[in-house]
Amino acid sequence: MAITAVMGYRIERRSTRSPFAWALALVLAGACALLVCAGLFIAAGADPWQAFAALLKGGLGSKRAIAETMVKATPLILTGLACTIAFRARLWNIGAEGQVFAGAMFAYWCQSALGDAPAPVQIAMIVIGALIGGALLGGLAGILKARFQVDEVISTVMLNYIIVYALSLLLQNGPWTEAGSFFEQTAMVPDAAQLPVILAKTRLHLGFLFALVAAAVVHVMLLRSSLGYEIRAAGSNLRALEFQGVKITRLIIVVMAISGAVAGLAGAFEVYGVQHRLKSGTLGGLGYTGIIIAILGQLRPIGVVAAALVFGVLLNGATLMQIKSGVPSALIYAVEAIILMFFLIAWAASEFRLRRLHHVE
Amino acid sequence: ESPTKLHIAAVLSAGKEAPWEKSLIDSFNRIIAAKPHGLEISVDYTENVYDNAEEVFRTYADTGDYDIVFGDTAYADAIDKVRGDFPDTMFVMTGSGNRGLGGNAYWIFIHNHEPTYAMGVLAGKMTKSNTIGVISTFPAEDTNDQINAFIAGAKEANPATKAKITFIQSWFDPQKSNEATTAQVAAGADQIFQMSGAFEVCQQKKVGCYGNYIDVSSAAPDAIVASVVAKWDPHLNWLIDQWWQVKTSGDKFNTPTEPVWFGWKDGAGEIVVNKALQDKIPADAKAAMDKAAEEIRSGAKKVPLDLSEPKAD
Amino acid sequence: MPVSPAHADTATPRLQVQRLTKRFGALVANDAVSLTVMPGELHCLLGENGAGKSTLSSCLYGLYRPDEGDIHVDGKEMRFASPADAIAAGIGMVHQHFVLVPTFTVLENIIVGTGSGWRLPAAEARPKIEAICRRLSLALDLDAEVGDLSVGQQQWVEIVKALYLGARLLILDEPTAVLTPQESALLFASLRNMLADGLSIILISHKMNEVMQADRVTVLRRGHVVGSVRTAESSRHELTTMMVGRALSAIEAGERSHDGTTILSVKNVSMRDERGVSLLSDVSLDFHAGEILGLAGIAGNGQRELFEAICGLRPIDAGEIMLEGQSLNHRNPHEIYRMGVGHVPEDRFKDGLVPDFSIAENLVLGDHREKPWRQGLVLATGRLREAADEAIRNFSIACNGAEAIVRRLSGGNAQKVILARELARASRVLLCNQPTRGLDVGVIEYVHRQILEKRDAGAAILLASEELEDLIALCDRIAVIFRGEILAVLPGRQADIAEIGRLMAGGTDMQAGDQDGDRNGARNGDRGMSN
Amino acid sequence: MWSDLLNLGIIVSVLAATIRIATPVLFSALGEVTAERAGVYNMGIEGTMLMGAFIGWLATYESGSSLIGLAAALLAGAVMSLIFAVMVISLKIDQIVTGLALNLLGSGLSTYWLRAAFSNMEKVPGITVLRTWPVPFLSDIPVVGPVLFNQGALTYLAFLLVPVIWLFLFRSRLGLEIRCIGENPKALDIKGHSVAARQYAAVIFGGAMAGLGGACLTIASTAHFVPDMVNGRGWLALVIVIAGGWRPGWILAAALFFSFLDALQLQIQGVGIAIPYQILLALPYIAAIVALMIRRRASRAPAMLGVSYRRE
Ligand SMILES: Nc1ncnc2c1ncn2[C@@H]1O[C@H](COP(=O)(O)OP(=O)(O)OP(=O)(O)O)[C@@H](O)[C@H]1O
Ligand SMILES: Nc1ncnc2c1ncn2[C@@H]1O[C@H](COP(=O)(O)OP(=O)(O)OP(=O)(O)O)[C@@H](O)[C@H]1O
Ligand SMILES: [Mg+2]
Ligand SMILES: [Mg+2]
Repeated sequence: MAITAVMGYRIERRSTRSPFAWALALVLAGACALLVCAGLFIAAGADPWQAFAALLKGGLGSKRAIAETMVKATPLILTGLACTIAFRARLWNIGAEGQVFAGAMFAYWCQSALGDAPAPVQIAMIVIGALIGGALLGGLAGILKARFQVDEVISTVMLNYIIVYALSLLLQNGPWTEAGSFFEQTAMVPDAAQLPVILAKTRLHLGFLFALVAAAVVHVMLLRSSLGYEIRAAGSNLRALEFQGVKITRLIIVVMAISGAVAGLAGAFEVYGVQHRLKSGTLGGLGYTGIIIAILGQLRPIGVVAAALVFGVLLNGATLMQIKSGVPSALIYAVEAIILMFFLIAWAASEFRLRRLHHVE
Repeated sequence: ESPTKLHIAAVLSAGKEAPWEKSLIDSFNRIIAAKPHGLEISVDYTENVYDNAEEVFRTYADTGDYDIVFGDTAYADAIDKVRGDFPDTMFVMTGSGNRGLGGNAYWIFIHNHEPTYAMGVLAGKMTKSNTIGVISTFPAEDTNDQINAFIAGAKEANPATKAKITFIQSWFDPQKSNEATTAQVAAGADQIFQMSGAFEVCQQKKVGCYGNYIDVSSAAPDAIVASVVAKWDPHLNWLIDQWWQVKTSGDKFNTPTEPVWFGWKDGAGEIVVNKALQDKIPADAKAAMDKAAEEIRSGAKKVPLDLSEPKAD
Repeated sequence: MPVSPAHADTATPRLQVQRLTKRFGALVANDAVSLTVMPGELHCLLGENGAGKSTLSSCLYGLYRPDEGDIHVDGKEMRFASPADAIAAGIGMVHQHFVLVPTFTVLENIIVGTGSGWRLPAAEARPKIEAICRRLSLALDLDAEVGDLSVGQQQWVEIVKALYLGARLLILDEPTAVLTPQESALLFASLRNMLADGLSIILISHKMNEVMQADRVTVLRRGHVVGSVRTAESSRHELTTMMVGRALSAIEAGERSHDGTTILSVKNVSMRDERGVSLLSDVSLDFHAGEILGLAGIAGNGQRELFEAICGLRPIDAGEIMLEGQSLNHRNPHEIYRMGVGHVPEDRFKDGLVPDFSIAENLVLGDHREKPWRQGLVLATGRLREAADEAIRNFSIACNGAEAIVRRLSGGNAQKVILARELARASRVLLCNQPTRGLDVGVIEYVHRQILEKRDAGAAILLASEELEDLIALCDRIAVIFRGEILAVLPGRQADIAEIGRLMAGGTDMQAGDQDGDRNGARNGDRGMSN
Repeated sequence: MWSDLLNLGIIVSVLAATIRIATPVLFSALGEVTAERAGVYNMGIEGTMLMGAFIGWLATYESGSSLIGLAAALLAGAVMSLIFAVMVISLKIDQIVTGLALNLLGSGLSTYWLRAAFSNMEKVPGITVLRTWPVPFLSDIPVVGPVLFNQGALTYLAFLLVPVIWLFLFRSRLGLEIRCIGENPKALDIKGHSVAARQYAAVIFGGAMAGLGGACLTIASTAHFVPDMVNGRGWLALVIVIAGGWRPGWILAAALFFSFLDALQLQIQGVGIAIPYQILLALPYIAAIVALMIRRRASRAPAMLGVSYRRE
């Protein structure tokens, strides 16, 4: 890139990113994102103050709103973690979207085979089923990459479409269709299989705690375990790892499977914690949002939890915003993209600095 | 004292531009103008509610400003979780994918199979290739009933009729819908019931097409033969009556668990023939349709409500 | 013998650099560097790694903008905003690493970025390029894909590329690092032709015999010019002392402690690539305890494959590799390293290190699942750090602590990290592939001492190097590899460089234009892609 | 039933549909291959197509002219990819992440804009769709005529673009430079040419083509814009570039192959053959994976694809 000098100053790349520059860039990016969003509100004929106020009130305004924000954050924490694991190894798993479905489907399959088991057994089965289901689909993309050199970005996107059709096949006049219904959904899951609510008078369910535990486990796994060491090494220099005799194909498959397993949990928790039945369509978007969460969280589990909670506020607040100010809730998706873009720009920009030239012509 | 105002929150599953929603909004507007029980009615809409339905219902109910929170699709799960906390609010769900909850959770069904049957009669008479087609999004009870009725009507009018059915498996893919139309035309269909809402191929190929939910004549003036229009008026009137009854008597809401639906004779539906093409429709075809319509409306003819997944010939 | 330009000191200098300063953040890579190059002069830049030679060339070529100082070309002051300006001023550069497109033909590589309009400037370019090749007595097939050429041929493409752009001052950044002695000699012969035509050349080299062929040498140390001397009035010893800042003692390999036991034996090993082309054919070598076996060969003749075969990184098609009676066939690299084999790979940053990891983490690469680095399910970070601190002390790695990120280390220090790791492993066998490539004499001396110490500790050592003088100085025996075959194993100390060079070229004298001089060159294409 | 498929009329219909369905993805894939040859992996094609579809439709509606609509779609695609280019070329942000952000932006912005612009209207207005342009004489040839020469102008343009892009990439000076950047950007940089400028040009051209591809879905196909109507075609364009080995001719073949599968499944349903259509619908995606398994990605990918170029 041509370096340009303006009025005796020049933009230069710095060798290390300074935390101050990063914080400054982040604040500026946040301000820019807010401005762009305000512009969009005004374009829709809404009062931006009112819209922002409704957004915040809807997301944080009451105990129930906060609990609901956590409910919304739960699957995003998990898909964010799933992407974090894969992205750390520089495996671009875009398939959390489909792995969410696979986890929900496999969990449903396992759980519905149980019959009238007591609640702890049912819930254990759901968790195991979700992990396996997600791992299978993630692992499949891993196998395609490791053994057939199929680009994981493309294969996971294709698998996202395929799994949704598979679910539709099972739900539409298929074995899982609710008896007597032609609607694409299963029957309600039994009470014993529903994840217990952990805060009275809200929908906040056990899955949220599981998600936090998952974040802690992933944190330790990435930073302290041998597998995490290999994941990080693979993300930096796969070849050096290969030179040490680490089986790269196996590593790729394992990482993709683990990533898929965590995403699978998100799907099962949505079904058993929130929706209470499996239907097509209501799980969409969780995986794609997880990618953003992972990036905003800087591929760190703690960051992922924080980013997911922020997005929980946005998603949850959007409902009240739409009702109160008439701003279409579709805006939230644009807002998510805008936040992500400004965040990325801030991250890149904090690598640069303005330097006064010693030698001014 | 009796209420003078009625605030309704309408929760829409798609955008206001979708034909389904448009038919609902049209009905609401007529009801507002008609002022049943002298009520000053206002409706606030919110669009694109699907997976966050529970919060939307709760948020509306929570404001305390709304007497009826009206949902236009399968919101039973959401309503079930909310209704207990707001026993004085009437909740409404519509169509398939729901289950009877009773109490304050009202369930209405739009079954438009009766006018669709009569429209099928028209198509059966109009077809020269003895092949009709149906293009839809996904199979579900509230589309199956119409597809089955359309085919049954056509077969009654012309027993030699064969039917083609394509589901494009997407709520939003006009190109695919158009290509499906082309494919059916190639397979010989010359009268097509276009339920997924893309009429460009109909217009270009001058194939007889039939619309759903709203009058689509303007979308393909040279090709649309007729449209069945969904009319929510009897349903809305019934709901308002129920609400009025509860509010004036001090009773609790107590609706049956079966869905409530109204037939053609109650005004829940209509066939609109495309005026631009009116003269081109053979008189006997028009007469056969009118006759079927008359018999259905008078009760002389019963159109079975067939919710099973339709099969092509 | 240095060639003295007849008109030196009288004409306007081709290039005059005055007090050029270039900073990277706090680091001053070039500190008020002044330099004068006359027309027809061969001017050598000499300096340790990181002394600022490449940075200076980049400034002269418009890739970097100097912070201070002036550049005059043919008496006119220049400000280079981009290489385009430098090219227009008649400066050409052959970079330290190849800048070629392996999938393009020679012609495409030369013409890309030239000409105007929509059409490819191929037709006009061809006769011009052919004329340049004739002048250099070079037989280049313009329609061959560059990736299929030998490294030597690729180097010629780079030079022709620069001349095609009309260079009158040619900067050559370590052009012979990848050439055989014969190829280097041919290159120098051609350079003399060019000098006679009035071309000026700035040559960067670490090889003293080449440096001594220049008219004048400018020595850089840590960004400063230490001095600029005529080679005729100086000596090797004086120059290295100027460069390093102290006198270097010549390495004394000393008596080997070889007791004759064979530790590792490679028996009739053959290997083919996916397309069936032979990479190694019937290679047999014995490695003895306390002995250094040298491996001489032109890059890409199977050295890499031999190392990788021994380490289990590539499956062999025939033969057997035995370590103290145990077969290594079908063992994975990790098992082999655990048996006491250390491997210093050829490309340190690509193969040997995880650049984003700390020194501590890199030191356990491969052993990270083993005791004592693992404690239950997690890594024993405390122990890792202690071990790293020790390695940093023992190997005097210049860094800021065990947690320093390896990416930020210089090439020499990065190599020390690998050495620390591999020497610790190499209780029986140490395999070093080009351990000193691109390093300066100071570090090279250090690396050699480490290898000798290992030898004295009784390990069997395989050392591949392009520096034949080093091989002769260090090795007990020298094997010459050509096209995957061991042509001869010569006794080390008495070996004749010319003889080794002849064998490296397949036993015949290489011609500059010899197309198939190195059939394996294709696989070296990856070097051309480094940025 | 199956034999119905062999009827000549049906075959012609399937083939003609194949060509129509291929048009939007072909535009996008040809644009994308130009960007990828310059080393930039624009994964934001889906979102770019969506904005092209929406803006093209909106402009056609506002101006009443399809031509203005097409120009607007080109511009929309160019603007989207300009945002992308600034982020990945100048700021060197990861290309994959930026591409995904672009998809999200396209989806969110077009849906929001649609809702905001038409929320108070009785009915979302429709546009008049471009008609087909039968080529005189040629369209009368049996079979070949209706398949190849009875198509819309945009379809002819897309197919014409195949040799044009090939000529550009492989027979022009700038094309050589673009390919050089994809393989080794430094080789061009050291000749004093701006790598970034060429990458910008390639990416913006690619984006404009994606915008045009998106516009095919509205201006040339349907009167209304519906949210997320691109429905995976952008992703398919990326697959097609890989399956086509980054060469325009093979990209055309790959585009036709996938479109054929789609046309075929619609026709299979259309003639009334009863197979679960989910399987038919999943077929192109399954075929994509199989195609990629067969054509190993690494083989012909530009060496520096997806890697931001830094001079140091
Ligand atoms: N892009 C850069 N950013 C920061 N520092 C740099 C950069 N390039 C070089 N340096 C620093 O400038 C100094 C000079 O480096 P340069 O590459 O010019 O050395 P050199 O003399 O060519 O070494 P070698 O013999 O290894 O080629 C080095 O210490 C290095 O740390
Ligand atoms: N892009 C860069 N940004 C920041 N620092 C850099 C960059 N490139 C190189 N450096 C610095 O350059 C120094 C040396 O780099 P280089 O690889 O040129 O080493 P070298 O000259 O080969 O050193 P050695 O003498 O150890 O072989 C390192 O300390 C590194 O920090
Ligand atoms: Mg160096
Ligand atoms: Mg250098």
